[in-house]
Amino acid sequence: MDQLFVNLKNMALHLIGVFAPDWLVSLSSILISVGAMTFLGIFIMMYLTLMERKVIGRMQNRIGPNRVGKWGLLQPVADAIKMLTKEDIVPEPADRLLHFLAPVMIVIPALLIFAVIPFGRNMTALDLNVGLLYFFAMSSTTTMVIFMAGWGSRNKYASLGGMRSVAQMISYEVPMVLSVVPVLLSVGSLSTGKIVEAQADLWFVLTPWGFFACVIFFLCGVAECNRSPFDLPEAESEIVAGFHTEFSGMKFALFYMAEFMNAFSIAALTATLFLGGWQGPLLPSWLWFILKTYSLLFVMMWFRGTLPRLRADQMMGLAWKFLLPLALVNILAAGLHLYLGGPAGFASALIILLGSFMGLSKVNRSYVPEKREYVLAD
Amino acid sequence: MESLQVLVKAGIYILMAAGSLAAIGAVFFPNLFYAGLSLAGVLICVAGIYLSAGADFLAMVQILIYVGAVMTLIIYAIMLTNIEEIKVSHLGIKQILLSILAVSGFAVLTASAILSIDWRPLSGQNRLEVHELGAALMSRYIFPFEVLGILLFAVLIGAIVIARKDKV
Amino acid sequence: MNLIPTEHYLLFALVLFAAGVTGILTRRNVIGVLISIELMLNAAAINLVVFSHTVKTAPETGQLFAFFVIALAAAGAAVGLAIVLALYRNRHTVQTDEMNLLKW
Amino acid sequence: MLFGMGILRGLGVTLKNFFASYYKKPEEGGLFTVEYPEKRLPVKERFRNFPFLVYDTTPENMRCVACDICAKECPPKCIYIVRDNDEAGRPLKKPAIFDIDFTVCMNCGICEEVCPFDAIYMDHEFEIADANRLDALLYNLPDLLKPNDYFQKIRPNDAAQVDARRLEAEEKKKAAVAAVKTQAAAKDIKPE
Repeated sequence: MDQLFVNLKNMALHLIGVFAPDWLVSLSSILISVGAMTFLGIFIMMYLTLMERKVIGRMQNRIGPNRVGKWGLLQPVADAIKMLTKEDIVPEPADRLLHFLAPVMIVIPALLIFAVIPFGRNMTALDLNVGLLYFFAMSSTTTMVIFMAGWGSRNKYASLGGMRSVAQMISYEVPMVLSVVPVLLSVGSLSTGKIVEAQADLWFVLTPWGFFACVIFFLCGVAECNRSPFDLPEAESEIVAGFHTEFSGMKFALFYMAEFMNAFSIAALTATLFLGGWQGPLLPSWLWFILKTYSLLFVMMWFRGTLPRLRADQMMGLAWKFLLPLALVNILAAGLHLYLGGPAGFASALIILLGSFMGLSKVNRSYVPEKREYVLAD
Repeated sequence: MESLQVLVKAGIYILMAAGSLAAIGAVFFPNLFYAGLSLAGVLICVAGIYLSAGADFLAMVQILIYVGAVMTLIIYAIMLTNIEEIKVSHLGIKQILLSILAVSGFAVLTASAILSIDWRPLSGQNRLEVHELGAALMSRYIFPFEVLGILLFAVLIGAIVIARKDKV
Repeated sequence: MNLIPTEHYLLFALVLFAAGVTGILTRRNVIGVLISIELMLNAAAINLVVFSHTVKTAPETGQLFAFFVIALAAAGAAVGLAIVLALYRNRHTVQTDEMNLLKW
Repeated sequence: MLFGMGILRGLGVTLKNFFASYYKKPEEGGLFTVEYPEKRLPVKERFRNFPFLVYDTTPENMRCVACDICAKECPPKCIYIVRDNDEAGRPLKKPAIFDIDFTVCMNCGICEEVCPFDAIYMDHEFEIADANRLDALLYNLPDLLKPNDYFQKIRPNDAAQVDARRLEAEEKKKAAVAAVKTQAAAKDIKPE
């Protein structure tokens, strides 16, 4: 049961191998994985939109889509049809090439990241030994594409939104990369497969530095895909819809798909790095992966259902003045924990981290004017 | 398996061709934004070349640093400086031809030098593991690494001071 | 690792380098010049990586120095663009041939 | 307090709300949405939608006497009445044409208040959307006529009051007629 998909693929390969030359077999094995990834990407995106609307609905005491299909299960199909049939407007002053290229180039990295995510025991499509760095490289290319979208549509709101979201993504990339360093310290390799194997007996989230690193990574991941409390760049009330203002129909669907795929890969990677990927006692490995990833996605939607949007300066302040120093101290604590080992290391790491957390929160106390006394006119 | 290698070789040559085309684009596009984007194309092709040459850590670092950060810097600069002037971004046709002539002379010279030497790659080279790179970085090349750190720190402060608006 | 004979890598690097040089010579816009500089630095980095196979040194030298080249290029680009912004603020132009005033 | 406590409390509230919506009853914070076409909220009695004409037993003896007061009083002027007259040309106490244009009517209920003959009342029927705008929503006499017991069904209290008042007026009139008859009887006894 655990190796269900792997055996399926091998069976398919044997089938093909019967009447095809060997190079075609290896090519088809690549194509099968790529096909599975792309189908997974599209399938995930469709049903994440439904899940998000249902969860946020239930949090606000309403039901969420249940008209189309049994429990609204066909709602994504309806959305897809609506989006595909909507007229695709290209604004007159817009730059044809950029306006067309931006949605295409935003989906490419979103899909490429799936190659590195370990969906189950030896179910990683491409187990690079620089897996994690590959993830950061791919997620950093989206900044340029967002510029293209914002600049290509020659619209003040779009370019403003583009600049804002790029500034946000860059300032959240730094703490994100630094928060992963403790995991590399303890595992010693960048490949996601090895990281998951190293968490067989102890998930990293249970260690003090692991918990803090997980929180920092997850927060930065949420900010990286412009979601929930950090969605200032595409906030309807602020600048219309940020960099994808001028996109409609199929192009907007691509942006929408890329956003959800990024959200999925962030949740998947947080699960891989800190919650032990597909490690789990009874259930088959890939089921464990799905459970963990979807619980983290639930947390993302939970944020969206609760937290108000951050102001631009609060958002930047949080990244540079809170998350970055905390990530640096976290590396120190992780080093200490691994060097000392055992309860002494655990305790010292915990003390350092809690101390720095309290200190940083004291420093970052936003300016609250003291109580004002009103002198009433007599 | 060798037929798959043919595929990979073809892929590398395609990458090289795309890279050189994008490089020519980066240089000769009047619209600076297109030039920036074709530079990004070059960077991604060069990352592909690194992969084929066995330096996958370098390929990822290249994409991360170049396409992630340097491209954003360049595009910020393009958007913040005067946009109308983009149209006039090339010298007269005569200077362009002259410079192409000069550069192609240099290129022919170097190409003949490259082709004349017999590059025999050392045998027994296996793909470098990332931790070997890290170990070497920390042991043999610790000095350039520290100097680089200090330099980047200086650049960080310098760039902010220069670009700051209000001369306080 | 040697799927491709080394000459082809070097020729590709040469093409990039030549494009970079022509870019510097013909571009009037300072940012265009910076883009060409990036091209040339990339060409150099490719050579470093390729030579690490052919020259008898510690195997990781080529890659590490290419890594240093990338870092330095990023630093160079950062300072260069800061200067371009400052220049634009004072002179309202980024055309190379309008910056002939030596005294600021 | 600790840096993130406020956020955690807020998250706790939404999570409690999320699970409450599954098992709690509507009154104590559960899900209270009424899924409209299948389940409906009962319409309150005083809810008023477009007017209708009341008739007692058969559509012939409807209460409306075509006095035209409601047409005059109607603010958007959406009622059109033409009095009926018998074959000899004398006017009858019955409307020949009684049209209400529902696209114009604003459900204000003034016609119900000013009608002296309790003939026109506001209905509870609101699902009358139609494809074409112009004549589909122009209701004429046969569409507007509804029996009195339908009126009692949708507005029991008001209908009861109206019926009581009508009954009492009936008695008073009958008594008056009886009184007149007795006086007439008394008078014609004297003159003979």
